[in-house]
Amino acid sequence: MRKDPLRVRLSGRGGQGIILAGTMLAEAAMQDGLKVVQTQSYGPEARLGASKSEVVISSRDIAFPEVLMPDLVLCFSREAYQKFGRHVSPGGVVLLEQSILKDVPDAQGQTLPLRDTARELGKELVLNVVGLAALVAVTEAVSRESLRAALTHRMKAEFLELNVAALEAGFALGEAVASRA
Amino acid sequence: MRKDPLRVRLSGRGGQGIILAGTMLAEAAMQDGLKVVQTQSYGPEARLGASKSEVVISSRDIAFPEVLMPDLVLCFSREAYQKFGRHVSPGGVVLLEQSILKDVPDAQGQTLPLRDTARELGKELVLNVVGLAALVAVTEAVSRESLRAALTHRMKAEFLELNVAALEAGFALGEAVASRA
Amino acid sequence: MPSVGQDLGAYLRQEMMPTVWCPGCGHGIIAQGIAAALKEVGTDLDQVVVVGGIGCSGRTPFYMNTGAMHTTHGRALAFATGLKMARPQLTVIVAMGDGDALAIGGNHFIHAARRNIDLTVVLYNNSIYGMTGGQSAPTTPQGSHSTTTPLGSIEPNFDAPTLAIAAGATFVARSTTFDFQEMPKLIARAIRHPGFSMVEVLSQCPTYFGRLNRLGEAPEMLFLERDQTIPLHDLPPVEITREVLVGKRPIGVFREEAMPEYTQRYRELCAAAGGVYDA
Amino acid sequence: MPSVGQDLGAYLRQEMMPTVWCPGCGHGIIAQGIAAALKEVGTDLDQVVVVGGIGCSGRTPFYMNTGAMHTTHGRALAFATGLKMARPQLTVIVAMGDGDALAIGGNHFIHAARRNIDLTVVLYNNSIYGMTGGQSAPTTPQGSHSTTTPLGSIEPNFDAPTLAIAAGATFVARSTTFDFQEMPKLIARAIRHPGFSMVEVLSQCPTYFGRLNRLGEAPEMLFLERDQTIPLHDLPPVEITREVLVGKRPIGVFREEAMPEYTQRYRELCAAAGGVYDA
Amino acid sequence: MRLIQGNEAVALGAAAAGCDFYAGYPITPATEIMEQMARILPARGGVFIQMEDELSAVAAAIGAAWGGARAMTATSGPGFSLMQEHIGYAAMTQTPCVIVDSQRGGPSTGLPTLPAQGEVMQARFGSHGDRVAITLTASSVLSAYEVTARAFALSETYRQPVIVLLDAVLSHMRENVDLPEITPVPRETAASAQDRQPFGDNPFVPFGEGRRTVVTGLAHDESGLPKTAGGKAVERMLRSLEERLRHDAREITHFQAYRLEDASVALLAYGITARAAHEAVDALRQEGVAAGLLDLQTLWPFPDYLVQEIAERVDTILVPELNLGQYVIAVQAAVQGRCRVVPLGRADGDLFTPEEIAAAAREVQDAKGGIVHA
Amino acid sequence: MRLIQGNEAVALGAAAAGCDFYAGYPITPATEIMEQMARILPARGGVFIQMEDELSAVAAAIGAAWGGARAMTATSGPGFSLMQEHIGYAAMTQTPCVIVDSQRGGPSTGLPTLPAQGEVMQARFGSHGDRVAITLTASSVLSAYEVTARAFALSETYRQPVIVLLDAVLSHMRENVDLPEITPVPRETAASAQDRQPFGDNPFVPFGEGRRTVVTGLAHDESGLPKTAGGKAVERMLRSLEERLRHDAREITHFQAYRLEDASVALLAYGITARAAHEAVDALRQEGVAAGLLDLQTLWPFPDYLVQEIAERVDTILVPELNLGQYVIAVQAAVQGRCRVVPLGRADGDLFTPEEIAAAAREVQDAKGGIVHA
Amino acid sequence: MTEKALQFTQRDRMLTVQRDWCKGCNLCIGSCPAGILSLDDGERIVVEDIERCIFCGVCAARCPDFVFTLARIPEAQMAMGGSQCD
Amino acid sequence: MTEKALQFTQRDRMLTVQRDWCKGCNLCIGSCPAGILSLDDGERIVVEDIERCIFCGVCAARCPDFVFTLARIPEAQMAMGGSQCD
Ligand SMILES: Cc1ncc(C[n+]2csc(CCOP(=O)(O)OP(=O)(O)O)c2C)c(N)n1
Ligand SMILES: Cc1ncc(C[n+]2csc(CCOP(=O)(O)OP(=O)(O)O)c2C)c(N)n1
Ligand code: SF4
Ligand code: SF4
Ligand code: SF4
Ligand code: SF4
Ligand code: SF4
Ligand code: SF4
Ligand SMILES: [Mg+2]
Ligand SMILES: [Mg+2]
Repeated sequence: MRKDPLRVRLSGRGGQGIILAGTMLAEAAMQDGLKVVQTQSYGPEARLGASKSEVVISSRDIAFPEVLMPDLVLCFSREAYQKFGRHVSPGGVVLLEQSILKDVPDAQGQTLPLRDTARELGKELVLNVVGLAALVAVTEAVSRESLRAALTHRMKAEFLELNVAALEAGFALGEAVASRA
Repeated sequence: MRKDPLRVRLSGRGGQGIILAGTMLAEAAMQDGLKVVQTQSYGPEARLGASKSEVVISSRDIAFPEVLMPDLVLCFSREAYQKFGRHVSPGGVVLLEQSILKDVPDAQGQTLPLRDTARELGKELVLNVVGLAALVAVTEAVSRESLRAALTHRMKAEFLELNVAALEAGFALGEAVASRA
Repeated sequence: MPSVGQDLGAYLRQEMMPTVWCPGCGHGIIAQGIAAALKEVGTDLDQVVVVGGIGCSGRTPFYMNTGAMHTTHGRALAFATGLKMARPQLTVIVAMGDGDALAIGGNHFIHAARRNIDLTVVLYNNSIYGMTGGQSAPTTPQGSHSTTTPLGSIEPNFDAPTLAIAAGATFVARSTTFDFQEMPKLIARAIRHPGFSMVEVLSQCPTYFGRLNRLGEAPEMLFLERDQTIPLHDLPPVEITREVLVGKRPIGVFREEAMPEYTQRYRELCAAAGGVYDA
Repeated sequence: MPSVGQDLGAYLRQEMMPTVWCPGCGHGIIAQGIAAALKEVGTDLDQVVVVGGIGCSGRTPFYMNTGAMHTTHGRALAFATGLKMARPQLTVIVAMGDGDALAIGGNHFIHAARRNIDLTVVLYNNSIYGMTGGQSAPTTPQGSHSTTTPLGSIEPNFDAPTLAIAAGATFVARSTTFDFQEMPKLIARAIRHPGFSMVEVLSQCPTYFGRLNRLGEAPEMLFLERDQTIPLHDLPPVEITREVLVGKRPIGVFREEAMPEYTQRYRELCAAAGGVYDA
Repeated sequence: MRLIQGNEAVALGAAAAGCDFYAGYPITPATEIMEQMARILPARGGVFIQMEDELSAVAAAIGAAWGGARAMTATSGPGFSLMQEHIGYAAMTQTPCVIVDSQRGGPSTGLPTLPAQGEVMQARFGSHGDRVAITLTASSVLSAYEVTARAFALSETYRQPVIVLLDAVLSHMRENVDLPEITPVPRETAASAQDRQPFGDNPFVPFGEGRRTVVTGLAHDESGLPKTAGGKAVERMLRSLEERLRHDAREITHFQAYRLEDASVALLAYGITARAAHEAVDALRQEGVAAGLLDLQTLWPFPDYLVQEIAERVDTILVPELNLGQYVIAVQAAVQGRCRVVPLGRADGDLFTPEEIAAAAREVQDAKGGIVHA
Repeated sequence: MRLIQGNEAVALGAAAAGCDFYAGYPITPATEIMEQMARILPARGGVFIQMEDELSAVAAAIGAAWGGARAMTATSGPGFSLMQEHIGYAAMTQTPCVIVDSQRGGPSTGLPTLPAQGEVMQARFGSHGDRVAITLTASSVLSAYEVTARAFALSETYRQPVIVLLDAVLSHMRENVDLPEITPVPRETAASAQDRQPFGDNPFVPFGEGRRTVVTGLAHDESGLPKTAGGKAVERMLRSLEERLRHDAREITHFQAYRLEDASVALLAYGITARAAHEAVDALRQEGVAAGLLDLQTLWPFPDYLVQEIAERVDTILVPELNLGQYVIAVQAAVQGRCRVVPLGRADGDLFTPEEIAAAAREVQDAKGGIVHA
Repeated sequence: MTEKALQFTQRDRMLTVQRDWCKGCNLCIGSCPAGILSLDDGERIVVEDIERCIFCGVCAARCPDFVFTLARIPEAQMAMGGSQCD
Repeated sequence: MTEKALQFTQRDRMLTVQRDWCKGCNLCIGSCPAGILSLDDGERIVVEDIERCIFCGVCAARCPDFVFTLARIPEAQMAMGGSQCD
């Protein structure tokens, strides 16, 4: 019951690895035999501000490359949620890093302890992989094998092990949510 | 019996003071109460090549500024004669520095010992003034008083005396030709 | 007044905070140094213009509570020259990146120095192009990594003070963002100097230069600055050769010389021509 | 072979004669010096390209019987850099005016020097812009007249060798058009030098600099060159300060140092990356 | 009555309009403007500075404008190309200044001493992004004087860079003229502009007059701050300027209409070419051809209203210009089929003679008829 | 099948076309092209060099071309402005080379990370004098690859600089693609060109291959020598190139026509905007509006023949573009009233959405009719 | 969204901390001679124990983000019984 | 219009004078040790008395306009009895 085209928006602060996450998602979709377009957007002031990476996944050619109304949204930071997380298509899924709730108590979406999970793994930098994996586990946007392959392809060898752990942790988090639903 | 508009072309080698001569002629015509346009042309290669200065003198507004078919032509050098001196309107006057004849025996026009006259005055540099004065004496393109005034206005004080002498020598040369004619 | 950490609130354009700079970027420390120098010099801020080029460093004018001119990449000194000539009573400070000042802007740099016009350049040298994401600069040390020198740079780097002196700058100094006590004082001295002055400040770019060359985070980079420099207390310029210093860059004042300043010379020219410049 | 006045016919592009230069212009003497240097070095002329900027000096390529590239004002070194990198076996000589090289082209000048790329700049320094009719140049001595400094220039001038050395040039020399024996030899030495070399040749522009400053005709100007210079036989660079020489400009070789050359370093980089540069 | 050169007229026109800052770099055929300014300005206490290149010349002029000067620079083709980045900066920062370009034969170094009109499109489209710059041109020494002064006035009114296009012939040509007195446009004082924003349709207040303006080429809004302002603000301000220019089109557009009332062939010419066209009209009329001339002094913003009005009335507009067909594109775009528009270009360094233009006009007249869409 | 970025596709397309020289200067959003080349070229023995600015980057590329390299550079708006003088030099000296400009929001520093199409006219008219430069654009990662390779081929065939226009979105966008093999265009050897002149319609022979060519930006003739050649020779060579380009227009012009056969409203779009226009066409068709799309890849020389043919068949051509109305001027000039031509510009750093374009098309459809000359 | 700056006073000195400008770079933390600075969970600076602060201003000099301001309270205000600074 | 260059030989040396490139600048004249150079009426160089020429080549080195060329005649050609140079 995946939408076709499926429009995904990942968002967070500059430096949180949003673009790499989008690239891995796109690459995984490609592995799944689909067409993909990944775009990104950051303002010049956005080093710490909100940035986003969008992926359109489809079985057919994709004309317009950007996502106007996403089906899946993943937010890592408050600013990102406020700027990019409030819109979602009917029936769409929004996953939020749970600390966003602290700043925006009325935030709409499923919250997950993504950052805490990343920290537990030893490096907050893997937040993007944890989140992406959780999103995939919840929505089955792409196959897990493809995502694993994409991660292996895009990640520098020295960071691979840690990131594979993050991937699995993210899958686990996502499964928990999925079973909750 | 001066033509209106009267189109004058002065030509010579770069460095022979053609443009200054054109400017003085134009200024004299202005003193005579007429409209003038003075233009000039030199190629980038023309430091020693041929250059020209053209003056259109008229009692009415002058539209096209260049001279297509001159009524009066003054040539100081062989190259200038070959490039600019061969065309003149019916009834027009061509004055040539006489040494041009040595290189171009079939040159058409009145020849005058302009350079020798200048040298006799002590500085070949005054060639332009000798020639211009001769042209004015022959053709009465402008009044002599106006030309004297223009010379005084345009010439640096230190060179004035010499140039006034050149002017008078030129007038004398020109008168000789005029009386010959 | 406490000697460090003075109240610079009035010198900063609060509504533009927080800055665009990355966490730990040295540029903010330099900007603070400029503010502190302005405070020390005591000029009326209405009569100060901070001119910036394009680059992370070039954003400095936005944070100064003075006139602010954010210009084009490399050309800040050309704008500043016109500005200063048109209104010589202004104090004009030019904040430029190393790429900005020495790559695309190298010509304006040497010509402003040659004229000895009373501008103060603060050169933010982080050894890399920060704003565009870590490409090599003419200051990138040979062998260093950047996104355009993935195998290490094969180009020798400029030494900004040497170049400035050769071009004619009359006040030339170098400091670091580590040196928070000296650096603002050098900038103040540069501002007071009547003539072209340049203070190069070695700055850390943890995001690119640090990361690509595995130099650690901002605090580690700050200590590297300390370890890789050596104070030269006003040694005469003749002694400044790279060899002498075995890999350490000297910091301090390389040249401070009283020479006729350009707007002053222009004033005299006008007087000679019968005009009154800047009455 | 006679030491002066050798047969340079094969080195000159006869069909372009006579030159555009004014009577007595020193530029022809420098061009002849380049031809003589090429003869001395003995390179195959098919493998030589003379690159010029825009200016009277920039016309030099037209008169050399080599590959000839007449580029844009100030940018000759940028074109030459690409040319040399693309085909490093070429001998590339860059003929530039003082305005061309040091005003609009100052940045390319310091950067080519910094890279230490194997190009030979012959800098035709006539202290003025000849081609455009006598405006001041960054080499115009302070106080001198030009059409844009009718009351005398108020700007200090660059010293080209000092600037070249500060930027990184590894062979730097100065000569004059008076010195018809040394000048071609210096150019030949510069061509042979593997790295960035610069020979500044003081040249006379009787038409503008001479006339506007009442220095007489070409022969007088040539003798002035002799009188206002002083040979420095290979003194170390440290000694070159204007003060020492009380108004006389030193001539000779200021720097000659073996340093890794840029195309060579690039060759090594390619090898490290697995590629073969210039096979 | 004085006999002066086109370039001299530009310098005098600038001085008359209050210009007190010139930064430049020599280049044929514009150099004499600079040489004149080097004499005029110091004697008035104004600033003359020779910069290291054209990039810095126009930058210095912009900087000087922010220092309160009425600033200008002048150049020719190669230098004009180098100035394009900063003309865009001046537009984005709403900086009044004047840029003169005396056109010579191109492309590249081309024909440095010969005339051309090869920069009429570059004046409009030479910078990256969408910048506007009012562009004027002149066809006589007197109009070079007046147009330069007008350029200063327009740059004050619209807070924009204004371009003046000359050519090698006009720059070096001498005519005898009586120069009219000109009163510089007054500037609002900082005090009177007190409560207004520094950008947008608000007065220009230089540095040093009590206001700490932020000037940037980044997207910004009327406050000047780039912080939150995105592209919407830029677009709004650009469109607002466009709107003002359109609204004021009839004042901004200067032109001479000659024998156009009953013309069937209109010559649309500008600058030096208009003079030959003028003579061509007389020659054609003598032969009975109903020719007329629109001699445009304001090239940009394109005077749509004027050209469209003429297009409604004539069969053909013939556009002689010293390039391979540039401004004619704008004419065709404006005319959109209302009449035939015929290009007549040359780019060999010579002027059109009156006869050449007349011959072309005769030819289009003979081939008269509606637009033939091949 | 690979997932690659637009900028990466440009680098790969260049490499596939035989590019062995890159000189550049970093600038967002073109920088990744340079960073890719810094990795690709040394490993192939090609040259990568970071120059001190954009003026020198394109100069080095031109110099390298004369050294026998297939050379390119890439930049964005501010750098593109700085390159204009030398693009003219490349044109005048008939030097094959490729210049990529990834457009970002302008004018001036503008919106450095956001897309625009503000240089479509500058690509044509940005240099002084009359220079021609074939200009291509791309709307997908695959076409960025192909178009870059084609740029190299065209630059060889016509011995001219070729410009490739991208934008910030396409430069940074990733798509999964299969990259086709490309065979570099062969070059004539010096030997085969032996008895031919070095310029004009003759083969390009670099230095060092036995011929001592004179290369100059001054007016020159086919021999290269500026001595006697005046403007006539320049004009002759420029016109001859124009003629060749016109003659070959159908090969040079690449485009995609989508549902144009029976369209009454044609969208004429290029680059990234064509993608939204494509979706807009589908949406409009669903509503019964007979819309179609001309997605142009070759912007210059302007494809008169193609646009005029369409203009004969439709009521309206709507030209959406990310600027305040630039290319539409060329369209209007070509159409000359054959149908209505309606501009649709935006310059705020956002893309047009399909719906925005569809809405504009609906509006023009409703206001259908002949050209209304107000 | 800007938090009000925190203000701490001690005799004639006042330390202002504009926490929402902090980017968590750690530069101040290692330099504080009292060792009283750290980052909170949101990577923002906290002054753990202001009592131990010696009001030396090193944190202000080190911070690239203008988070700290150390000011002297004018005597007049002191006399009025405390901080009126803003 | 180009005059054929003049050629003078002495033992193994040949002096070629391309008179039509001369611009009359006087630079060679004062430098000729033999004092045999002057300008004609048309401001072009003349070698007054070639007999006194010492074939030193200074004129060639001084001339900015490539008017003079001093060459050595290859021995082979000498043997054949004179100049075959061009
Ligand atoms: C003409 C032009 N070329 C290139 C750029 C892109 N650009 C912006 S900043 C920059 C370099 C920044 O490096 P640096 O000057 O060292 O400043 P930093 O960011 O390191 O402080 C470049 C290349 C530009 N804006 N304009
Ligand atoms: C971009 C540009 N600016 C200006 C010029 C005009 N110009 C041509 S040569 C020249 C200066 C020549 O002086 P210099 O380089 O000293 O050479 P010289 O003629 O003295 O040998 C100038 C300003 C130009 N051709 N291009
Ligand atoms: S990129 Fe580097 S220089 Fe720029 S703000 Fe970040 S740390 Fe500072
Ligand atoms: S103007 Fe001066 S530099 Fe140029 S050719 Fe004449 S003398 Fe030589
Ligand atoms: S003022 Fe000194 S002691 Fe107090 S927090 Fe700052 S650095 Fe620490
Ligand atoms: S130095 Fe400043 S930005 Fe960095 S952690 Fe400390 S308070 Fe925060
Ligand atoms: S070769 Fe020597 S002696 Fe003979 S003419 Fe020349 S300078 Fe005089
Ligand atoms: S030096 Fe040359 S140009 Fe000058 S007079 Fe002698 S021969 Fe003639
Ligand atoms: Mg930097
Ligand atoms: Mg010079």
